[in-house]
Amino acid sequence: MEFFNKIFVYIAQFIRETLAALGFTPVWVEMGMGTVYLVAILGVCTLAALFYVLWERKLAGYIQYRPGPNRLGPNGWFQTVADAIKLLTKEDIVPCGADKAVHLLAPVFIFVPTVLALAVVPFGEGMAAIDLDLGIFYLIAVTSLSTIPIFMGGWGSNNKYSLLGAMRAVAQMVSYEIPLVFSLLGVVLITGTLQLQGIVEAQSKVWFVFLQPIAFLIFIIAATAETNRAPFDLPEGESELTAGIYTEYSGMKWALFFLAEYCNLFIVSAIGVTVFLGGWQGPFLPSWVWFFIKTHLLFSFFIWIRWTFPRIRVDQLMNFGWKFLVPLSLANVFITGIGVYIYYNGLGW
Amino acid sequence: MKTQTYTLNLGPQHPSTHGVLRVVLELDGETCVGSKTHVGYLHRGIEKILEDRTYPQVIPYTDRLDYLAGINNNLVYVQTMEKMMNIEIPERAEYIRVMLAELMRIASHMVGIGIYIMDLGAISAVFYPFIEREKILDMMAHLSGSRMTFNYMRIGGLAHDIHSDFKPELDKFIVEFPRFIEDYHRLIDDNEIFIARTKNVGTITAEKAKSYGLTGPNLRACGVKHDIRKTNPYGIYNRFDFEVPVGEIGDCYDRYVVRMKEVEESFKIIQQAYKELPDGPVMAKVPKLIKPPIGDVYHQTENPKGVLGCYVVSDGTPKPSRVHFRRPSFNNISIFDEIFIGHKIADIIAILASFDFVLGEVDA
Amino acid sequence: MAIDNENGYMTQEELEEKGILLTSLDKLFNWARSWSLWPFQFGLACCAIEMICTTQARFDISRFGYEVFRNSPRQADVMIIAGTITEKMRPSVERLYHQIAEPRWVIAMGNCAISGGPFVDSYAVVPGADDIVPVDIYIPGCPPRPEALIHGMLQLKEKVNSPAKVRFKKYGK
Amino acid sequence: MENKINYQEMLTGKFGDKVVINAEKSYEVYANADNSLEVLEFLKAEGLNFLADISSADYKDYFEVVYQLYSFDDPDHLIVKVKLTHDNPQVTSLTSLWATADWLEREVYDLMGITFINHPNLERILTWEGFEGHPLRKDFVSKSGRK
Repeated sequence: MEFFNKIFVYIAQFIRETLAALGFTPVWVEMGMGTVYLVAILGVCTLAALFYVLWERKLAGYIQYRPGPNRLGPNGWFQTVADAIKLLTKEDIVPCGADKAVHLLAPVFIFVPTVLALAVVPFGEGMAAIDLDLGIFYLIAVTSLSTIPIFMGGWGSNNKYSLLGAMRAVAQMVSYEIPLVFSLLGVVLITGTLQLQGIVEAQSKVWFVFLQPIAFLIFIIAATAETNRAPFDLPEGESELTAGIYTEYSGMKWALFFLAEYCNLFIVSAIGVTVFLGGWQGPFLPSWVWFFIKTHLLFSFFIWIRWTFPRIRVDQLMNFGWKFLVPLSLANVFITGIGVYIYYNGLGW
Repeated sequence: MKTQTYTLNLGPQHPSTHGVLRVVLELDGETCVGSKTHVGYLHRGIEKILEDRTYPQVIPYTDRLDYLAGINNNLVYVQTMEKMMNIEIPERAEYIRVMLAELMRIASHMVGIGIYIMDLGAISAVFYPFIEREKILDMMAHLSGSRMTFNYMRIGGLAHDIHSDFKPELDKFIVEFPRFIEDYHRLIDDNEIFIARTKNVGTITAEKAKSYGLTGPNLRACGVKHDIRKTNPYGIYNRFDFEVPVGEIGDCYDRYVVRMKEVEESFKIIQQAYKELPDGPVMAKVPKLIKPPIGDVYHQTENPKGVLGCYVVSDGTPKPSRVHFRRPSFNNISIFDEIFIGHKIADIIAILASFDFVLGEVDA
Repeated sequence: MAIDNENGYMTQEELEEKGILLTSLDKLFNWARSWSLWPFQFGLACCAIEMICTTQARFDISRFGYEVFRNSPRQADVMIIAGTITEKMRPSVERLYHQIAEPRWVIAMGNCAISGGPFVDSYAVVPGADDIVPVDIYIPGCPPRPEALIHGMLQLKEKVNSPAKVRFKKYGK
Repeated sequence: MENKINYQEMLTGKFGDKVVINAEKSYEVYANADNSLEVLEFLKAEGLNFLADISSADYKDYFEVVYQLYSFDDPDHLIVKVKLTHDNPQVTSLTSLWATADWLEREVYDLMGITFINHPNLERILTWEGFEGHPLRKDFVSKSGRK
């Protein structure tokens, strides 16, 4: 049991020892380990994206009374493989009048925050590539970077739909960053640490979703907005802006945007699980299995939301963010602060 | 700060223009400050073609006007011709016509509502009405051989009597349909986002609606109780008991509500007609070669989209000299340029979707 | 195996027979493309409604993985011309076709897109999509049933998957 | 289908012989190109407030513009026809009375080539830019692209 729980930790240890035994200096060992982690993270993120693209199609099909992809491979599970290969071989179109460099760099940059964020996510007990002391702070800082490539993509395409989508994306992602951060702050107040492993361990008795239900709700809403998913999919807004920021992207560049969207959603689900749903903690099964089960359920919940709700309008989005979510999340932090103070100091009489 | 407006071309290929409508928007940020609607991208010149067809050959072309409700379009043309030639049609044919017309009204509204909600972003909501529509199309396909372009009515009656399968299928539909309506109301009516997106959006006053010649659910949503089935009953519509639902302020939400209620009223009519369905022939005695007297006739019926009129000029030959259709969608969408102004792009999509127009009918 | 070309190179077919990697990769690409034909959401008239029906619960084209209707031509593979092309629409259709990224295919759905259908003698109708764009698959019907569209998509899959099968006789095998 | 109000009598009372009555059909009157606007304005005030349709027909030696008037409240119906010569098909626009006349008149202009005086924006609506002729005229030769 303990072995399975820590199997990946042991593998990492084994590689580290092998590298050291081969006579590399510690610096090179660290570099080697970094490469190993990077490959692992890229693997996780690509696999997760490929899996979840199909899972979304299947789950959407289930919601819509139909089977979803089921012909290619066992029950259709190779469908996204075919899609990915096809996208690789599609013609790459750069519209005339586009800012070529920006247009090219946007889909490359969109993956940077994704990979950076996954570096600190604790996939299991002791299973984070880097366990930073400022884990949550780092996560917030890194994920907010993804606004920039999206705006680059919209700006560089020389298309009005793209530009409109990009404008909406920036407004939306910047506004919803704030409630997102505040919703996480409540948890940080309780645990007194920014370290993700610490937060998970603090939930061994009770998950923070029960201590911070409002924060969890705010987190879910803000996270949906951050990842540009329905009902907050205004930047893409299929029925309004044809394909929004992605209108002029074809082939692999578009595929990168698409994969990044799913990776981001995966990260957001992972953060939600880590901070509110007890992370990798759970009985009987190895810790990383628990982590993936919980993330999967949260991800499925996001899919469920997406295929149920209509899209909201841009001014309603801003109103809701600034006039409702921000005050609510502030109040939540305030009340949590008082609660924590009372818990540690008593009422003073 | 000095700002500039810009032009956004919505269509002819755009997911929310339901075909090939083109709207050129002048935008200030996201807000519309000017708009010009261009139609004609599906102008097939039907009216000219019809001058070169015999009278019965016109019927299949009417199917292709409002292709979501082919039967209703058949109906207006055959009734115009019957009016012109003074043909009394058998009772049974009348009842079957009413039943089919109301079934198609439901089918058409199912598409209208489903696509409306889908354009607001709730993609799954289009799937449930389409399931109900499929049931109706199945019945119609068994009856006429086609899913959308039926060519089932004839001048003087129907092509043939209903089929033995039709009754069990209709029985099944009558049992299953109310449940769908209930479910759909639960799914959409109280949805916060839906209400926020549609309430007070695209409001049209009754005066303006009348001036623009709006008809059908779009007019009734503005609070005008106008339904040709009640005001100028054609066929045997005066025998049925049904309400004309009206909205309050004529916004997008009212248009949804009116359509949903209308579906229920149609369902009531179908049940009544089905109960009273008499036996007998379905075709009156009509000469083999249809040669109406010289003259012209205008007739109009209540289509799912609004008032569909048909104007036929006969010069005494077997071919019509002129066939003209008053296409409700054409009149309905002429109001767009005025009501778009001041709305956001997302609202414009909502308004477009809530009008439930069909380009085949707009452009003819 | 004899090399019978005058310039001494093996032909594509000969290479294929020997299982050279390049052609295997080609096969992989064709396989992927054939299973991932994303249609372009572009409806013209009546047939467009049947095209929508094809994606709906009853007929469900998503079983084959073709339900990803893209609104932007850049991301689509198949242009389903569903309906009558009018003279007013002709430039747009042409332009949209050219906006689709290669490789791209065209399905002419319905009689209007094949030949002009019932409107062929009109002054405003283009008599068939092949006047404007090269068409790969023709689906007759007015409008064709959704099953017919699915069948057409599967025929296109065959065509993409095995180019040798559909090659004209006079151009070799 | 009889009208509740006898509009024909009402019109002869108001306009005299400037309005021609169709004796066979109680719901049909003929107006002139010069007074059609006044006739229709009068009828609108009298309760026929629904301009259902503007259509036109080519009778080879003359054109007819046909206005279908209904009421939103009761079943009354009146057809107002205006005969126009082939050389100079011109009639006053109704855009000042009904907003719907805008598009309906544009359609008639586009397909039949009848000019509407005082129309704010009389341009082709259904056919495309550069189209020549008016297809619904009997002398229009329909050129199809059929091979």
